[in-house]
Amino acid sequence: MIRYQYEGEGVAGFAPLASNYPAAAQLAMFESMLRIRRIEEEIERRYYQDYMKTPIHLVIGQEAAAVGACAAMRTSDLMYSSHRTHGVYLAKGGDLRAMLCEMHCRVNGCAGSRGGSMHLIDKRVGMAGTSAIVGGAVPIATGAALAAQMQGRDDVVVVFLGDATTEEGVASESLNFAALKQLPVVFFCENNFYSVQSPLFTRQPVRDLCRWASAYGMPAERVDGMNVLAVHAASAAAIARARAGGGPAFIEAPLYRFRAHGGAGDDSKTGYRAEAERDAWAPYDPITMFGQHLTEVSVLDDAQVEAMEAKIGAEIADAFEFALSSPNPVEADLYKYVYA
Amino acid sequence: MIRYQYEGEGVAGFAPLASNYPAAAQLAMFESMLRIRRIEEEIERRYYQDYMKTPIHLVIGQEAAAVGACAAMRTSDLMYSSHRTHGVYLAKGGDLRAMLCEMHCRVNGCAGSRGGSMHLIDKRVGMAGTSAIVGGAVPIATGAALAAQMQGRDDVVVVFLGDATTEEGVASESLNFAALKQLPVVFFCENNFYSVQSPLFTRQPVRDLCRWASAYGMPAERVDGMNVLAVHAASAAAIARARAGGGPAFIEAPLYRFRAHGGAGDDSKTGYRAEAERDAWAPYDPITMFGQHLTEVSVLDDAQVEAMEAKIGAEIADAFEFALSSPNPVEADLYKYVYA
Amino acid sequence: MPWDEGLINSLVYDRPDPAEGRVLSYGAAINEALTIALEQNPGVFVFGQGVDDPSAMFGTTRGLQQKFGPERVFDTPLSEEGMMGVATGAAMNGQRPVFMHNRPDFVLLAFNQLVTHAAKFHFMDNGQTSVPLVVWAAIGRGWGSGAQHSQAIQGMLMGVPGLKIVMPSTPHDAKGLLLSAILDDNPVCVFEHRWLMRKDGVVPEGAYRVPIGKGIVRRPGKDVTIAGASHAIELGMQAAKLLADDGIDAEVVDLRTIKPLDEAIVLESLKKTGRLVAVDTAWSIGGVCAELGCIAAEKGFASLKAPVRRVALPDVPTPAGYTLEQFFYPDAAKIATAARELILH
Amino acid sequence: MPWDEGLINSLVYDRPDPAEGRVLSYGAAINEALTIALEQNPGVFVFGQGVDDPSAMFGTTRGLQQKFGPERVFDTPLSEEGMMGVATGAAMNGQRPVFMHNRPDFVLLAFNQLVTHAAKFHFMDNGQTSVPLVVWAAIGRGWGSGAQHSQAIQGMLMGVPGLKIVMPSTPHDAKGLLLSAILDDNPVCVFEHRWLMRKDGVVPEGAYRVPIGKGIVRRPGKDVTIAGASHAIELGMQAAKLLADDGIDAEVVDLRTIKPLDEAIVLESLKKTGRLVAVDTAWSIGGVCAELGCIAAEKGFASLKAPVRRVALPDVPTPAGYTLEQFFYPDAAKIATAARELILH
Ligand SMILES: Cc1ncc(C[n+]2csc(CCOP(=O)(O)OP(=O)(O)O)c2C)c(N)n1
Ligand SMILES: Cc1ncc(C[n+]2csc(CCOP(=O)(O)OP(=O)(O)O)c2C)c(N)n1
Ligand SMILES: [Mg+2]
Ligand SMILES: [Mg+2]
Repeated sequence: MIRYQYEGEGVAGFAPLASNYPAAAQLAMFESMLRIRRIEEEIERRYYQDYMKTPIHLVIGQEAAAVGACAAMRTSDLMYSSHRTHGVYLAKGGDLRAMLCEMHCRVNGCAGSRGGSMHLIDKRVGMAGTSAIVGGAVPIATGAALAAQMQGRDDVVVVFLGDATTEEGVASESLNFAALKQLPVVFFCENNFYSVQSPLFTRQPVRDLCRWASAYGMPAERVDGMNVLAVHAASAAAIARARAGGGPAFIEAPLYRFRAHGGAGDDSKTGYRAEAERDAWAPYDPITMFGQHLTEVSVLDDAQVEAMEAKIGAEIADAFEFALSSPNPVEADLYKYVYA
Repeated sequence: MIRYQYEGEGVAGFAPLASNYPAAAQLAMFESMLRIRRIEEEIERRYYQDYMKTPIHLVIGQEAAAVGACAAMRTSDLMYSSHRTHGVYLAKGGDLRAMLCEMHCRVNGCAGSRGGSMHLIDKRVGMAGTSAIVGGAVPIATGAALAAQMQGRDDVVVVFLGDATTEEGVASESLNFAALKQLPVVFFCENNFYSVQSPLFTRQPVRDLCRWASAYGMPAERVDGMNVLAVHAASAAAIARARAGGGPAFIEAPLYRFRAHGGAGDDSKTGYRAEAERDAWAPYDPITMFGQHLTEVSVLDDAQVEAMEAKIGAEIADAFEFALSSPNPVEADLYKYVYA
Repeated sequence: MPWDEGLINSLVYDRPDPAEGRVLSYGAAINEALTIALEQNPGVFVFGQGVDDPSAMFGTTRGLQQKFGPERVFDTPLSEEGMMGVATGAAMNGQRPVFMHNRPDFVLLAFNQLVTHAAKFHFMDNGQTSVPLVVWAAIGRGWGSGAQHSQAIQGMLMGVPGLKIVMPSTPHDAKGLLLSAILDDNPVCVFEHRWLMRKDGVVPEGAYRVPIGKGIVRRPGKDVTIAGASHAIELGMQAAKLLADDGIDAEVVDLRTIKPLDEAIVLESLKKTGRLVAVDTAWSIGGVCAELGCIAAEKGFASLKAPVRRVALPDVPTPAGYTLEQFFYPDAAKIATAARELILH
Repeated sequence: MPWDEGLINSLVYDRPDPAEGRVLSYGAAINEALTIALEQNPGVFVFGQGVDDPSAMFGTTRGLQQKFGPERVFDTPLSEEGMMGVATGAAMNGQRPVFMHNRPDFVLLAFNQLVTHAAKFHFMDNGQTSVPLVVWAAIGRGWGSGAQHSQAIQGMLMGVPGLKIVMPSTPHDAKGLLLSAILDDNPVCVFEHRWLMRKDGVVPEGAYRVPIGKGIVRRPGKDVTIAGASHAIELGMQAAKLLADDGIDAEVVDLRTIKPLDEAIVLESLKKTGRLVAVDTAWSIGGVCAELGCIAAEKGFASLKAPVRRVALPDVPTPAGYTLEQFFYPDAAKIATAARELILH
């Protein structure tokens, strides 16, 4: 039985927004999503080899959120996230080699093999921090926004959080403080309806997450999380407002995780959610839908897709090779950076 | 300058409600408020003698909330509260002698001199527990409601919390869980606009506390916290609904604390709030207003008030004498009840 | 979370001797304890994130919801502090909650309720209420658990009056100590270790209790005492084997309970050996090892022939990477080395 | 909260010798340190519940908001966990927050952010970020503070890698250690004691720093070492006087810093005295006293002439009542008794 339905407009949802975007921008978002998808698929394919001794939390199905939000950010804007880091890390411009080195526990990983996949960072591009503790990154992102405000920088902070993260009291505390101080922070909620294998209805009364956020006096909007243009539009508006001193905002993006909470493959067959539910969402795959739209309006053709696939494939192959040939840490590394 | 105004209907607010209450019930509520006021005044008067080596958090000005809510509860219904315990302890039927013994650190205090004034309990009358940690009692009361539900008892739990308590994440977590499980618990918020000496505007954006609570999908209502009948009516409705399985509710009662956050006397002159603000609320004193109404409708006359004062005065004198002549704990008592 | 189960399932342990009785895994023993408690006491309920999901907390909660219904075995919101308060309030009012956490790291979110409320109510209420609450969590290790998913917190909590802390090292104790914890009228933290979940052992059928506060000598010896609990005892027993090969006869003392700690069994052992290697799954500063070392100096001074040694975690956060983990964690060899140094002292 | 200020103001201490320099109260010394830090470093900001209210945290924050504005000195919502995260995020991005708490009990609400985030980011980020954060709190005692308003938590935190903990015992150190803490690039917990707030002492003008991680001998002696920090040193010095009357020459070692702990100064002292009385304002199990005792047995074993002793809180929650408090808290007499026992040993 299907608990959570896709409620967006499907492919039809792109047309009304497309006019605001030059073709190049749309192609860039498409390619960015495709790249993340292919990287995730290759990680998943290789995960069984046990060379990546790290948890993985794949974003297959959630690419539109990461890409749409990050495309609306400047490099100097800061992104914070939870354990589900791959999408935002890559969409924000994080280095792929450094990511795969981290996942292979190599000393040249983006966190020197101390963080693992739940702690991907790339400060040069504003991938500022993550926490493997649900909700942990939310007040920290709020504090980053306070720092920007105090320093008179017009950078904006975006923090990605899941539906379950809204159940942590610290999320409410963070919204209250951000609204109180009118901080330049956008709380971006990827609502995939599940926390590990726990459906939303076992964790929250039937309620509107946007109502919760707006109770703190900040604008809150729900957008189609499978539609990258819709996500971008909402993010761009919230970020622009925050940058102009208009304070924080909340965005809820319903979307679907096509794989298990963690690890490779899907686990719907275990029964915590219906395979039929997953299948019902499949047609609304963010990449398929956007590709279809772009083809229909002939912004994209097969040749371009092939070219993208080739480029991405080569990059991925190179990055894995680089990671696998990279050195492991030595004992002395363990004692580094305990104190600054 | 006056930051927070009284926004109720004053004495006029009683007439529309009075018809629902037999005179005896109204007189009982009036006497209960008067009794609490006189007890608080005597505690305050004697506090300077330093015989009561305990913090005090007086409820002078907030009597209508405690009395109105407790009058709507059965003895077997459970009351939980924060540090500001005096009003609910007495209104729920807590033993005065045991309370004063506790405040005088005597072994026969209601908590054996281990709890102090912030931890007054009287389990026989459903004064079930308190916490000196802001927000601490809120999830505990929610758990008490879960126990009642599991045991099939139709008792309802009421928890008193302050305006600042709504800023603690655990309050949001508790509302979410209570709504999720449709627990028989009423969250009663005494909004006195201050947390110690911090005004609401330094802690929360301008917002409607009822909107916050209703975002969790529970009924939320604001009532005049200076009007004991209004408080009773709202409490009775929420408690009846919860008892019938209708789930939790939230009540916000704006009211005013006429004394300092802690200790004896008022501290408005220190400047954190205007003395003019306190004076602007003075005419809406819950006891004066209700007394005026009851006199106008000739339910109450001076003779009755005198009789009440005499009875209360005698009770208070006896209780203090009892406390002052009660024994102190001995060293062996310290090691009792560390483990059950 | 499923991601380190592959690793956990791959761990290899000595097989128990089935001749001694029925063999069960550590995880299955916990499942049996929960089943018995739910059957025997209507006030018991089991809740926590994912207790009813297909991975069922390493199988410890498998089938319980089907058997006892969603009122007594249920999933929770992600609200550790709130749920700890709910558990405390329910415990104060006639229930016996078993609040299960995937990792101790998540219990840190609830320290205010656990330390300042659950542990103190019985005392603050002058004995009028008690808090029969079990807080269960399985310490993480390996496969990139890292700094935020591997913390062992027994050292932080052992100084909190009103709390009890148990840390079983065998399937037999996992069942018997959990039953004792559930029937105890105080808040009891049960800290398991993920690396023990698939360890097999002989586990008696039916209800039995391992007393809280009593340790046990796992291996008698006369030269040096290795004392600790949980997975540190697994390593301690391996170390004792290594030492035996050098003709060193180590006594391995399994504390079983961290609080109240069985000082007598440690002091008795020191009378024989005069040497102490304190081992723990947590950090060595200010925790279980420090307490053991101090007890030796305070009450076992006359027995001591050599300095005490600690073998636990260095003053470094847990690294995520595999290679760094190998340097970070204690193992049998490190324990054996410490013991040899004491003998040569 | 104002309610125990009457008690605090009534405490009497030896007057310092004004000849040695300018005399200030402990609270005023903290106010001076905050003023200097705010003047010298634009990244510093001071926040916490009531820092701008008339009672101004025992006066430590008096006048700061007027002087430096509400952007740099401000009140907060009642959201300890959230605010600790905000402070951490600001610290990771160029600010130097000083997050002030009325009591350590309230820091327990924020352990997840303090222990699992602030203390670990520098390590997890491979040195790419640092968290120059000061978490300040004043331990409560007396006038019914009770179980929930009197907890000293240094023992719980000393095992957390990445954290530093300082506990000044004099106005001079309160200023110098706070300035060091604010300029340190790591999260530093500064635990003051309310009973020291009105203690006067000689405090140099202007900026100076007391190094973190270095203890100091407050009173040289040859017979027994009394080691601890904060208000426990106040009691230790009183005890040393009592002991001097019996001809026992006690050395009092003020650790000043709990983490990293100055092992060398303790071991040096033990070389002279061979006897250790560990004192602390917190519980005696598994905390500072346990660590000191273990260090003695581990690294000072050769010097030890007698068992170590701990004088700290019993394994009991803090009672609220006055009479019970007198039985509960250690005092100079209890410390002196422990020392005498060691001499007679
Ligand atoms: C405080 C805390 N509790 C529990 C966990 C275990 N955990 C890791 S991810 C996760 C699911 C979070 O769900 P959501 O916030 O919706 O994010 P999603 O995984 O769906 O992207 C949980 C429960 C954790 N890491 N931290
Ligand atoms: C977690 C926590 N933070 C801070 C305090 C200190 N404190 C005690 S009472 C109080 C004010 C609470 O305000 P509110 O909830 O509005 O209740 P009121 O005192 O106004 O009745 C504060 C901040 C505390 N006891 N617990
Ligand atoms: Mg989710
Ligand atoms: Mg208030």
